[in-house]
Amino acid sequence: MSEPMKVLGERREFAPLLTVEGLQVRYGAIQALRGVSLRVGKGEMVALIGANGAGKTSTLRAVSGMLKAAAGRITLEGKDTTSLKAHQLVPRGMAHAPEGRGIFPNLTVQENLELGAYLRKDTAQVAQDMEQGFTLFPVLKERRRQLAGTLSGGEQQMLAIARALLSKPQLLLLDEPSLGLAPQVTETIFRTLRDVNATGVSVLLVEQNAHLALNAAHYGYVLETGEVVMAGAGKALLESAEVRRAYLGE
Amino acid sequence: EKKTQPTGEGGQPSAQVPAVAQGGGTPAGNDVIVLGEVGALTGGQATFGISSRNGIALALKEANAAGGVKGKKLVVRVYDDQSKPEEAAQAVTRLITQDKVVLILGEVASSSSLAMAEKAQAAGVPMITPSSTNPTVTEKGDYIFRVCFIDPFQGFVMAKFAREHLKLNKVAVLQDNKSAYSIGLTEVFRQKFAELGGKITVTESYSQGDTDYRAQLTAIKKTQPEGIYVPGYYSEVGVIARQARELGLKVPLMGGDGWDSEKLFELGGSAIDGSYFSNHYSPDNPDERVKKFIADYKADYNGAVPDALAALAYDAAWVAIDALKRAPDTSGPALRDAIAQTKNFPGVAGAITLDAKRNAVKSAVVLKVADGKSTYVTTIAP
Amino acid sequence: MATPGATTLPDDMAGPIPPALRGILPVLLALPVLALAEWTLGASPFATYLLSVVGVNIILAVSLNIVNGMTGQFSIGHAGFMAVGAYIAGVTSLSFKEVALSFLPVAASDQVLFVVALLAGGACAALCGFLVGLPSLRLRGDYLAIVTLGFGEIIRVFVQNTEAFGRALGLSGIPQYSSVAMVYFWVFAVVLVARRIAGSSHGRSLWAIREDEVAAEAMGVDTTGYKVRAFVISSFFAGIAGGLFAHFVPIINPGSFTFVKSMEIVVMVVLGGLGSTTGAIVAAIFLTLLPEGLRSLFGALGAEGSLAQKVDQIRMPVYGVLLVVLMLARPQGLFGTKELWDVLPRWLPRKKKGLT
Amino acid sequence: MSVAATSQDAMLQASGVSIRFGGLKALTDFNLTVRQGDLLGLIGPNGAGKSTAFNVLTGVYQPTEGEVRVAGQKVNGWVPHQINHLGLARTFQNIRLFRALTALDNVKVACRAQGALHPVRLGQAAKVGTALRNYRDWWRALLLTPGFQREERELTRQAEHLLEVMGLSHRRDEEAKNLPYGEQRRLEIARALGTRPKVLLLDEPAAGMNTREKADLMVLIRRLRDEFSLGVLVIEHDMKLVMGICETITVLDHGETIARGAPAAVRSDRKVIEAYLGDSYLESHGGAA
Amino acid sequence: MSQLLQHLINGLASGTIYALVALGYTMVYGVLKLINFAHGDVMMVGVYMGYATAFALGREAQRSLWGVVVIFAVAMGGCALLGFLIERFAYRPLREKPRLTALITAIGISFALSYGFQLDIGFLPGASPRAFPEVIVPTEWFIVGDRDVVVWNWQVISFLIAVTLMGALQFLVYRTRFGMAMRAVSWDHRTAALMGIPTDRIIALTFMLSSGLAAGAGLLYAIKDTSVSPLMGLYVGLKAFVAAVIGGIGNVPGAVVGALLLGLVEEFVVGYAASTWRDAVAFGFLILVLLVKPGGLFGRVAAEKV
Ligand SMILES: Nc1ncnc2c1ncn2[C@@H]1O[C@H](COP(=O)(O)OP(=O)(O)OP(=O)(O)O)[C@@H](O)[C@H]1O
Ligand SMILES: Nc1ncnc2c1ncn2[C@@H]1O[C@H](COP(=O)(O)OP(=O)(O)OP(=O)(O)O)[C@@H](O)[C@H]1O
Ligand SMILES: [Mg+2]
Ligand SMILES: [Mg+2]
Repeated sequence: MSEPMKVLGERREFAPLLTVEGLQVRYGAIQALRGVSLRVGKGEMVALIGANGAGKTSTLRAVSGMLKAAAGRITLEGKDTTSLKAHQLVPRGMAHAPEGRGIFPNLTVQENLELGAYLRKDTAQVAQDMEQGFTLFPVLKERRRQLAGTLSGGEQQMLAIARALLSKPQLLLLDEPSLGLAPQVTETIFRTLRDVNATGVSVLLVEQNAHLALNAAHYGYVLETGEVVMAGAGKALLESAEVRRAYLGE
Repeated sequence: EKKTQPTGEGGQPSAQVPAVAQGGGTPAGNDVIVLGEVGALTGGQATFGISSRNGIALALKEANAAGGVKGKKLVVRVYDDQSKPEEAAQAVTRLITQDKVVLILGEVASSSSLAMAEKAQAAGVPMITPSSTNPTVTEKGDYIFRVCFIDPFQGFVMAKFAREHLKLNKVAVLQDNKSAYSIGLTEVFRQKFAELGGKITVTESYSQGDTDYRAQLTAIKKTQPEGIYVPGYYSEVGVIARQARELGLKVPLMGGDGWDSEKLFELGGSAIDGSYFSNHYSPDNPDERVKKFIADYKADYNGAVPDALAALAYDAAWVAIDALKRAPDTSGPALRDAIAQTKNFPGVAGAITLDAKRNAVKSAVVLKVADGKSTYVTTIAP
Repeated sequence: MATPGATTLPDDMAGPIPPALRGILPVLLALPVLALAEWTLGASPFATYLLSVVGVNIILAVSLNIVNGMTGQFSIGHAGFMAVGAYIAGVTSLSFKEVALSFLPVAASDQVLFVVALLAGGACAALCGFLVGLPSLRLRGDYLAIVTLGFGEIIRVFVQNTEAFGRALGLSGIPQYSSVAMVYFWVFAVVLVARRIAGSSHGRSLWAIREDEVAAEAMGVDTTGYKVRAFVISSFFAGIAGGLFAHFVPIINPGSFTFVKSMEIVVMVVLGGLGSTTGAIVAAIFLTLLPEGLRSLFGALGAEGSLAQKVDQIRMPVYGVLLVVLMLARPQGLFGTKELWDVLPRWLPRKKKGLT
Repeated sequence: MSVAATSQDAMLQASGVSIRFGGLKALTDFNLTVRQGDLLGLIGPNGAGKSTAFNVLTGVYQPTEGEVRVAGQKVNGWVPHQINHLGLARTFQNIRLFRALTALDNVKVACRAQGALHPVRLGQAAKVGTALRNYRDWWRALLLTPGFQREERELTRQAEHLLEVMGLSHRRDEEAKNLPYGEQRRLEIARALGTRPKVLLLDEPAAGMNTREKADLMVLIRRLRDEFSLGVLVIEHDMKLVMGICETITVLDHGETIARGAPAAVRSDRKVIEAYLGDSYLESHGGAA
Repeated sequence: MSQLLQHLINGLASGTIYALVALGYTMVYGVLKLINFAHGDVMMVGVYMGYATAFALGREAQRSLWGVVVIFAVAMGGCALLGFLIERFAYRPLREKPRLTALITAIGISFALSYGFQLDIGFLPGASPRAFPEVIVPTEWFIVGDRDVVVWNWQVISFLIAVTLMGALQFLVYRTRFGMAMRAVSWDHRTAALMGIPTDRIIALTFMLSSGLAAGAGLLYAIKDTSVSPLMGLYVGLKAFVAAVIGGIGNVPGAVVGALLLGLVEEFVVGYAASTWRDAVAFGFLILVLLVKPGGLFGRVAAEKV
């Protein structure tokens, strides 16, 4: 039931990785998604923007197996993963930093990070990656013994992202990574995202800060009340009048 | 809800039919007499309730085999009360009003019996409790009877025996604080034993369901008694005996009819040897009917040997049956009077004569436990 | 899902009834009904007894629901408060047994003394509730729960060791003053109170505490105060329930107030749907009649032979299994946090929600 | 950079406040004064101690040193609801609504709590007397006295008004947990206003809003300040918003106050740029505001 | 003096049993935040399994070392399975639902088991208690005077087992991937799944572990007090739960320490005060502890960051 949507600019070609077709999600009576279709290619960074309650989070949740899709089809590298559970998707290279951070307050920062690498066997490599994470967010190193629950809001956000990266994903789902972060840190994170993406990791990014997101992303989708209403190359979207009015308040 | 009766022949459709059907499709014609029974079939006391139920069932089976009463079949409706008074009261009310029973049997626990007595007396339906030993039960009114000792008597018996027969001077007591029976016996025992010049070193308590009595026993041991009075039920006493020996307490244990069960030997093993308890009858009693009773019971309940509660229930049932036979009709007053006249009724738990207070006047036997069976020692009259 | 205790009174009664009347209207309606009930049922002892038990359980469930359902404080010692009420009221009645108020006919004076006894029991229970509520200043969730449980057990042991309370045998000879009318008057009272609290700003404060204590505190809700008050009110009615219980059950003994009893009440609340008063009522009725129903059912099935002896044994295990099945079938409870009328089929008249 | 000493019209005043968590000094010698009509900002890198400052002011945490005054009252050792009654309300960084209650009830809770009769001092809370006095009001609820009914209707009116102000009227009977993020944030503000505060503390109100909504929020906050004659203190990482609406901005870093002053001054403050904004900020947002 | 010593030994002995049962409670609580009211009854079932096995083996075999091993293996294995089934069919369907609902099913199962085993129908044992065979032949390992103080082999054995288990579990929970997964799941199993943790399997395993543990504990308990009865689980279960809370529920060493303390308190109340008040004092002690340390002795009430 995906009706004609507006497409701006043309899309750079990537080998297909994730495809979502006619995805629907319900919370009891409320229908959060009414047939969302989108694609993420290998090594592509895709931004998903939209007003509050548009269904961005729901989309990510469905993709990562946190929610059961009421209808529609999700495939990862051509394999149908619609019915798979979250923990079955992780070994397939899915990593999701959920809305509200989803850190484990009752575990230390260190342990939270180790959980990120739960399925990884290459211990040596893990340790190395963890160091890398620490250089990215020095605060975390200081606080590695502290209970994650007592971190500041932003520190928790950093932890969530660092943890997601530690699973060496091929597809990274981020739900509002810049939420509650100091400008400087936001910069760092987006820089990191670009680097990570450059190493071939695909990224599906939900952001309220459309400016940042669309700048960073190759391609973007605009979600409204559970439907994709617009799509196009990041820059192209940024230029478009609608987007500027609706999301950049200009 | 079924409205037709299984053996409905002659069962004239009366006002009570639906009620009875609800009560479980009693064949409530002229051809059956319905008795009611309340007991603890589940919960902490289930083991006693079930023994009683078996005893009664056996009695009725025999009676029916012998042609029932005045050509009528006897049926018993058994309701569980989880040994809770409120449940007992509810069950008995149901028996009286829905199942229209002519007579009620039960309970073991005195508190439940008291609840039932209240209701039975009010409704004018006779009630016989097989094994509630608390004096107040029969004081509830002239419809309430009992076929067992009352606490004071048993307490007195053991005190007398311990003092005069065993010549003990210092005795400790270990009572079940959750059981009125145990508390009742304890009080009387302590009083009588003191009167007879003995000394109670200490009184410790456990609660039904405990399985570890070492703390109490260690405390008792300190007082170096020459014997320990344990007026509990076999289900605990067996274990108590083991633990007492384990802690090096070698003195004899003494108890009441609550001890009377094969299980005592199973649970207590050799530890229980050399102990004494007061009882209604002794299994090595030559009396034929006792032998027969035990045999039949074993036959019916895959080899289980009847305990005192089974025996008393069996007697209670027979007293009822006997009264039913003698009574002109099954009306409350008629039955009440018939029961009241019970004299020297030969029960397996001793001959039963009901006194003015509607209590059984029986003499008690004292039994000694030795290698897996209890043997007759002496008889003590009231 | 509707708001817990969806803003009921006065909003959805907004209509012809003058405000001044609303307060007492239900009472005026209830009294004749009760009288009628008493008049019709007086004849059948069994119905009377059963209804009384049901009534008492309703009072217990609805009152516990105020703490467990509305305030979200997990209490599993309700039987303890019931015991306090039962024994205090029982002892009071026993000691006044011979007394009669000269200026009244005997029956009437009995009833007056009965009410006095009930209130005495309720008051003592409320006091205990206050004491047990205090730890909630410091304790959270399951830790509070275990304290309430501990309290219940302590009460039991206390009774068991007190001559005046008849120790293990129990307290018998309490005058059987109770009547269906009296029991259901209190049922009516507790339901009215529960509903009016739920509909009032106090109720909302309780919900708030259940939802997020920190936020409630920050929004100016005196959380500890409200928690303690919830405990007091709930245990007062538990005490009343106990008092009634003591006046139609011929004998009360500690075995009737174990933590298993507390558990049965919790089950009623949860099965009814945490926070739903009507749910608690329905669950209480259902779970109380269930064993009696099974009794009839089994009786009807295997009336004869050895099974007939055993049917009553099978009740309790079956009861247990049914609990599991029911919970799986309706995890949110019968009505969730809604009330009966919120879940009534469309075509039935419903209370309208909110101002219009 | 200390603040003018206890001037009477200071609604909220913190002087020399410090708090420690084990080894960590989360807040050191923190001074702040909020007067009616003020619109102040509190910024700083993540973990600087901003939220902690809020928690100390509102009584969630007790300061290890220093004193906090609300409406002239020293409130050290008070519990949050008591402080709230003096006119201090807040929102939370990670939303804490009464999730199962409708939007309307969320606000009504706050409105009523004000009526809450006897603000009890800590420690006294256990006193039977106070406890009992609090029941008086319950009776009115139980008897449903006309006066009580009037109150209830009044509450509903107030609450509805606040929802309207925050543009949430259409969500009146929705459960809070089903509102989208942005609306939840606004509902939190509405709830805080329900307690009729003199000072309003907002912890990252714009988090999770898109640029457009942020713009609206800026207007809204100003409007609230005037309409309810509040003093407002905002924590926010969105410079456009903070710089846009705040008259004075305090900058925290590692619990220390490293700068305070007008937006322009703060923005160009070297220390602030290093610790927080980062150089890139100047390029990208330099022009903004 | 010798009496004091004996009391100490008794107290520790019963405390040991509480500890073993409490560990089970604490593990399940740790991962599910669920008070598993059926735990004690699962234990009871385990004991009956052991009882049946012992009889199948016959008098000689049951006393031989391998016999004992078989008995424990069967009972623990059987209970692990039972625990698995209970979790799968009574708890898992309620995973997403309010915690209290699972509590109710737990109660339901507790009723079903404890009352069910009172039936004298079919294989069910019936209400009356049975003597548990002496699978560990009791021998005094330490005697003073004329048995003024006695220590038995099984007392020492079970104590050692308890302490070792505590160590093992502590290691499992805080030093292994499995343990880390457990703690993650205990906070939020949805997010845990995002880490690739198979939450269902973790929870099931925890249940099997705790149930197997319960069976072992039950057997030692039956050996100690030489009897089996359908309601044994109810009583011990409650006490063990209290012990777990005293120590700080969810905390492994806490469970053991709390249990030993409870055992000693009870013992000394009976030994030196009024035995009739034992339970009251036990619970009084609990309440006291909680008022002083709201999270139990070892438990920490995490000061939530606002
Ligand atoms: N747990 C839930 N229960 C019921 N409804 C929900 C739930 N979560 C989300 N919704 C509804 O689903 C719709 C989409 O929500 P979602 O969180 O996906 O939007 P979003 O784009 O992420 O919004 P935001 O930018 O505020 O995060 C919203 O209308 C919301 O009200
Ligand atoms: N309860 C606590 N226990 C231990 N440390 C804490 C606690 N609360 C806060 N902290 C620490 O204090 C520091 C300040 O935390 P705070 O939440 O005030 O930061 P913040 O300024 O709000 O950061 P953000 O902008 O990311 O929310 C953080 O480093 C945090 O780890
Ligand atoms: Mg979202
Ligand atoms: Mg913060």
